[in-house]
Amino acid sequence: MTQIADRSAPTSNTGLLELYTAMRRIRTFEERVGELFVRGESAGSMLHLSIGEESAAVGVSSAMKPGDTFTTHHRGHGIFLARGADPKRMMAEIAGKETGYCHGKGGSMHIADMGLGHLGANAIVGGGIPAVVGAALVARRKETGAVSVAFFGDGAMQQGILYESMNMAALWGLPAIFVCINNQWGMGTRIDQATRATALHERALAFGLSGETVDGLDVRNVQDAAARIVDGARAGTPGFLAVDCYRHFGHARKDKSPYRSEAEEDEGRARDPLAFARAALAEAGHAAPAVDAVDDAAAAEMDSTIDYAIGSNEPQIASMFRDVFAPGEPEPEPVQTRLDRVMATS
Amino acid sequence: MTQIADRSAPTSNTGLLELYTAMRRIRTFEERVGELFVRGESAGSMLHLSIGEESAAVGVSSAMKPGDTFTTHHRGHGIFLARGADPKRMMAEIAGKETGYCHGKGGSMHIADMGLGHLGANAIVGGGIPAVVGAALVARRKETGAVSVAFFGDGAMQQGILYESMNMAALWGLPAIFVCINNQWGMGTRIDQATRATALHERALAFGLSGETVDGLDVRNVQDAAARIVDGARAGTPGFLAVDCYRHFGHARKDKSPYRSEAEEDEGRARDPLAFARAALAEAGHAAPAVDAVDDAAAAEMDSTIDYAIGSNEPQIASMFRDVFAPGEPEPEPVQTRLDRVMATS
Amino acid sequence: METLTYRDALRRALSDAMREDPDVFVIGEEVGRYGGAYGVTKGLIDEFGPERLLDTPISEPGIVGTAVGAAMAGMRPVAELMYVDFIGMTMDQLCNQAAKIRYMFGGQIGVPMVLRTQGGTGRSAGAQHSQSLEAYIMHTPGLRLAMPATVGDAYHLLRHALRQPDPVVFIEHKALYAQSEDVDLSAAAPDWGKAAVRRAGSDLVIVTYSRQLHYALDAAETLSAEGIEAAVVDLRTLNPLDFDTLRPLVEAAGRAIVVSEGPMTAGVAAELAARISEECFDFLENPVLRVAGEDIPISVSTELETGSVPSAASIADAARRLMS
Amino acid sequence: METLTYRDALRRALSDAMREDPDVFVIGEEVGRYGGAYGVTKGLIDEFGPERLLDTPISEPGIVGTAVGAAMAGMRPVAELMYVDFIGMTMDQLCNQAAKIRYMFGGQIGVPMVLRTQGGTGRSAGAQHSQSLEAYIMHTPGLRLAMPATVGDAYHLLRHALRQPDPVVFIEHKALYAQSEDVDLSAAAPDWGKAAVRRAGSDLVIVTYSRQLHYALDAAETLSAEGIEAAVVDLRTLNPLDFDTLRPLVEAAGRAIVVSEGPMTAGVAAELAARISEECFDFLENPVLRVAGEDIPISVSTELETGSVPSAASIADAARRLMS
Ligand SMILES: Cc1ncc(C[n+]2csc(CCOP(=O)(O)OP(=O)(O)O)c2C)c(N)n1
Ligand SMILES: Cc1ncc(C[n+]2csc(CCOP(=O)(O)OP(=O)(O)O)c2C)c(N)n1
Ligand SMILES: [Mg+2]
Ligand SMILES: [Mg+2]
Repeated sequence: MTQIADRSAPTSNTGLLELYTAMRRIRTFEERVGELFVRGESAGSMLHLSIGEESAAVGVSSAMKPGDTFTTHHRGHGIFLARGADPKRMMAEIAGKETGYCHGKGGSMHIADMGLGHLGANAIVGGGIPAVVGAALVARRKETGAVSVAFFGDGAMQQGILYESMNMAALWGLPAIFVCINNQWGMGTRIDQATRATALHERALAFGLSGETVDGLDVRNVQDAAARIVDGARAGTPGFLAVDCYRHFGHARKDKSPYRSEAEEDEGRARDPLAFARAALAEAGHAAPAVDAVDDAAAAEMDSTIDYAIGSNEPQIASMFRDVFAPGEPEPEPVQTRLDRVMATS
Repeated sequence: MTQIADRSAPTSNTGLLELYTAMRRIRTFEERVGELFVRGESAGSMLHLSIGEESAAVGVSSAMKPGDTFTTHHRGHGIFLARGADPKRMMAEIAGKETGYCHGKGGSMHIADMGLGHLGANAIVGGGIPAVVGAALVARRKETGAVSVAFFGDGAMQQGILYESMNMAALWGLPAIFVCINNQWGMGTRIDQATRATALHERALAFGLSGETVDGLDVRNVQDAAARIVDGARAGTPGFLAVDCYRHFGHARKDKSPYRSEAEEDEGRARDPLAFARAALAEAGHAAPAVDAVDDAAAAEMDSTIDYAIGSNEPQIASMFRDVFAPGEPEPEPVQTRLDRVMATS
Repeated sequence: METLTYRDALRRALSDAMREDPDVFVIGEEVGRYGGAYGVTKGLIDEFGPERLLDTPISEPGIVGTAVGAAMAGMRPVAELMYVDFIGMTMDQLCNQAAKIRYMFGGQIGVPMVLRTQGGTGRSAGAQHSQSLEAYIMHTPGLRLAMPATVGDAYHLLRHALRQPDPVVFIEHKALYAQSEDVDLSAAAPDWGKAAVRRAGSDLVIVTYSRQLHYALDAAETLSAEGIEAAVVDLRTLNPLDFDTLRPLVEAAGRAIVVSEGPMTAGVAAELAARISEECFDFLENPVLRVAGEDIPISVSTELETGSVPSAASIADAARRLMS
Repeated sequence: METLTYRDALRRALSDAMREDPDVFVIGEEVGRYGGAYGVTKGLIDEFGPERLLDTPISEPGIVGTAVGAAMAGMRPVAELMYVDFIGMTMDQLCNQAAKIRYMFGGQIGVPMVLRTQGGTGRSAGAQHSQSLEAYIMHTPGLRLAMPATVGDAYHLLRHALRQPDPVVFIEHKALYAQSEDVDLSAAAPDWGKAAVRRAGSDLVIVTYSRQLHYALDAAETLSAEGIEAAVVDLRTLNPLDFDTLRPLVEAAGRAIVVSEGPMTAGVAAELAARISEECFDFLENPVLRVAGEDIPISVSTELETGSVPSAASIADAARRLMS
């Protein structure tokens, strides 16, 4: 867990400058991911950037403690960074390299780190949600005091497994939290094109959870709401939190969002949690240079992640058959080995 | 559709005596199904009787019209009868006979009849729910004016597919209706052991449907509520209706419900829609003999179904390979045919 | 020695494992108060309590997903799926999550869960409650698959499954629950992943598993009376698959029949026939014969149901053709 | 003659079918305004409108179930599953409902729906977006299965699928969308359920389908330069499976290789190898070789991804072993 401490992740008491710093690191990291793709160094093009959603990651994370666990979705870089991830190893994983968190087997959509409580990103919309019910069950059984948080998008609100999961969490009074990062869009589908019921937290209430919707423009709102929901969950009332924000860019790297009007995008991007925090910091008397220094530090840190990823090795082809099952257990037989034996014996 | 007319199924304007008659036919039929099992003539023991739930079947059916479609669950005999089924062919199907609705291939849990709009019973809890969204979509597209109704139990309220279905129905404003027959138990699990949120209709409201919970003790309540919900659906607002009732006997034929107290069962069985209707009929001045005549007629009719089922033939073994695909299409090759050819050529 | 049913042995395996390992718990529909739809967990709640026999709502995808999370978080869930026929709802959690997590995450964590379920024909339960779907699992990388045919294996394979570091799908056969045998559970457990030669015979080898083992043994008796000696191999686990035990027997006999209750096409019988045909090619006198379920749904009619899966008679018939 | 891509041909098949049959409609995620994740339905909404290109929420089980109901109620839904990898969520609706309804209900009604989806490797999309899961479908009674390898078949097989009285799972390959060919779509359509011999050759027969056809043809070219003449058969549909076209070729050559991108164990390659081994036993000089995907998840690393499925090189290599 020490990694979290080392990176002094924001807490419920953290001031705006630290929150801004955490958000900026995410924004800059995501920009570098885009660069990695443009340079043709990413493993594939299925890269989903969380630019515009930083307050959800940082705000909710601020209410979490070391030992808490979480699952994320296909747009989870920011959440993992907020929980203390090493951006170098993240970038390397996104490039499909040996030095990545999953040694190049997982990639952007399957990054995980048990040391930081990250039970895994997921490429299945809604796929990571029920795992937090299980993790919360274990936390209660072993009395660790931990909560488990599922992060997902508004699109996942239409996946049935969310309701099965919330219902079980409520039935058993588990320390589980369901966080919907409502960036208004699921690929090319606006939330009101996916459901008539856009007051998302009401669904959680109907299943017996506590629930709120919060505007993610001001990260401090998210910080406060998350504190309420997480405290409630630690006390045995699972909660749901919808964070309203905007997906500033396309769904994945190649998507130019032709299905959205420029006017909408301008308005949406104007609702920028970083710009808002910057303004608030200025108001609060923080000198611009101090804030610029934060940006520069983030830039320097994240620049290095690209060189690290590019400089890392591809996984060895021999690693392909490893980790299907635990070490020492019977492994799948490679097709070539089978053919060798078959032709040798005949 | 004529069958329905012939059997003069109750409508929204039907008086209590007809409603009672329809309920009595169901009760008596179910009692005969139990007898069929005891006599060892049923196909298997997975027989789920709807005794205690007759008002849900008859009340909701009274708001439906010829041409409306519906799906049911594993406890759907009563609903199908209320929609005009021929009890002889039902009993034959339950016995797995050639003369049954599905020629002995389906059985109690897979009975269906397109002529009566019955898109099928289902042995998968929740499995029949999304089909009504599709049927309602077609009804609207072809402007038939029909509604499609999914009948299911309280246990299915915890299946995610229900929420996906309700959400799509609401999003598209379809003439779809979701009817939960809340008999308080799902096998050995009482509703409050399956969820914290026992005000079931609130979930439908949270998804943008209209929704009500009605006490099934008085079939006239169900008749009125169903009329409201069905009319709303025909007008484009899908609805949900929970009918409170009690599962008078075990889950399936062999279950003696040891997990319920006698006191609870006595109380539950006392909430009997037939007894209630009988009392109400007396109050309304219907002479007992007239009502007894209804019971006798039902007994005579349903007695004959057992003889019919027992007297019918088993399906021919040759029919086994039929109907996997449409007539005239390439059929699966029987294992024996394959073996014959393989050994002939080698 | 004691006389136990297959059902009792499964229950014993669960209670012994739960006593030994406090992290083992059962989660599923009706597993607690009700004692399981087929009575396997009956009474366990009295000793272990409702937290370790966790009754769930009817939410199969959520149940399997919850087990995945609990396994990752350090416990050993035994998720019960009342019928293997319901697996279709859970295959994302089972095949995209449980089966792939260790691999996708570069080996940092495993998912030591057991999915206990039951399948097969025998109760006129119809098309959605009588299937044999083990081929889906055998085809999915990352999942182990055990299918006990005997009372002893009901116990030992489940104990083994509860010590595996990876997800195990454990499929019981509904027609075997009441079968009883004299067993000594204290005797050394046969190894996990090893097939058992249930009958010796030099004329042909019948390879099978689960309930079909008993039909194969009956067929072998009949054949013996006719002068045909069939060896009968019980695979016990389909992943790992123990081909080393199979190879010498088939090479010696030169003839093999593979028997599976599941549909023939692209099923377990196909894998076994393909494997034997490729590995024992030079030793085969005749083609490997597949005796399997028909490629049709199962009817509720008992006659059609019985007719759609292998029987002792159809196995013996295939053996006679092979020897003629 | 015109030059079309596989993607264009699929779009053409959909629009021609929709013009011809007012009951045909497309339902799925991003099929309308967005035009499909891989652009197959791009622009169709302009001609046919949002009711016939019905964008849905992200609710795969509900989408497939809705299609089942719509098909029963008299229309012809084309449900799109963005990736075949998501099928695990829908297998109850697909395999317990769609596949069994005609049978369970005694033949009174069919489910004429098409489930369009795409699979396979080639985009470094990782373990949950790169799978080849056709074996699940081939193993399930009641489902038809088409997997086009060419631009012509992308059109003709989809047109055929949209005329079938029973549910068809139609699996495209994500690596083929951009491939283009000169085709004359007005020419007579090849029959549904008939395999195509894409290359003649008397030394061995390579049996495959979908993208692997192209690797097999490349391998055949290489082999030809080495004096080995391989026939290459494209199965086109896995259900119905056209063994009659295969038999004489294998009997003549005496050698066969089966190629599938899906995992080897209990997969399509197993069925094909078992079938050839049993039906052509007396004609085989050598065992039927299975060249298939490894029994492992797919990595995001392009190198590991490519290494885990067959290639022209691995097919040629197997052929050389077979001939030596
Ligand atoms: C089960 C499943 N269905 C569909 C997809 C394809 N897909 C990937 S992301 C996405 C949109 C998700 O929207 P949302 O949940 O709002 O997350 P966001 O992309 O906005 O962060 C879709 C449809 C998928 N990966 N998994
Ligand atoms: C998907 C699925 N899960 C579990 C079962 C086993 N099962 C059959 S009926 C039943 C209880 C259903 O309860 P409810 O929905 O309330 O219907 P009721 O039996 O009370 O009419 C269960 C668990 C099943 N048939 N299908
Ligand atoms: Mg979104
Ligand atoms: Mg109930």
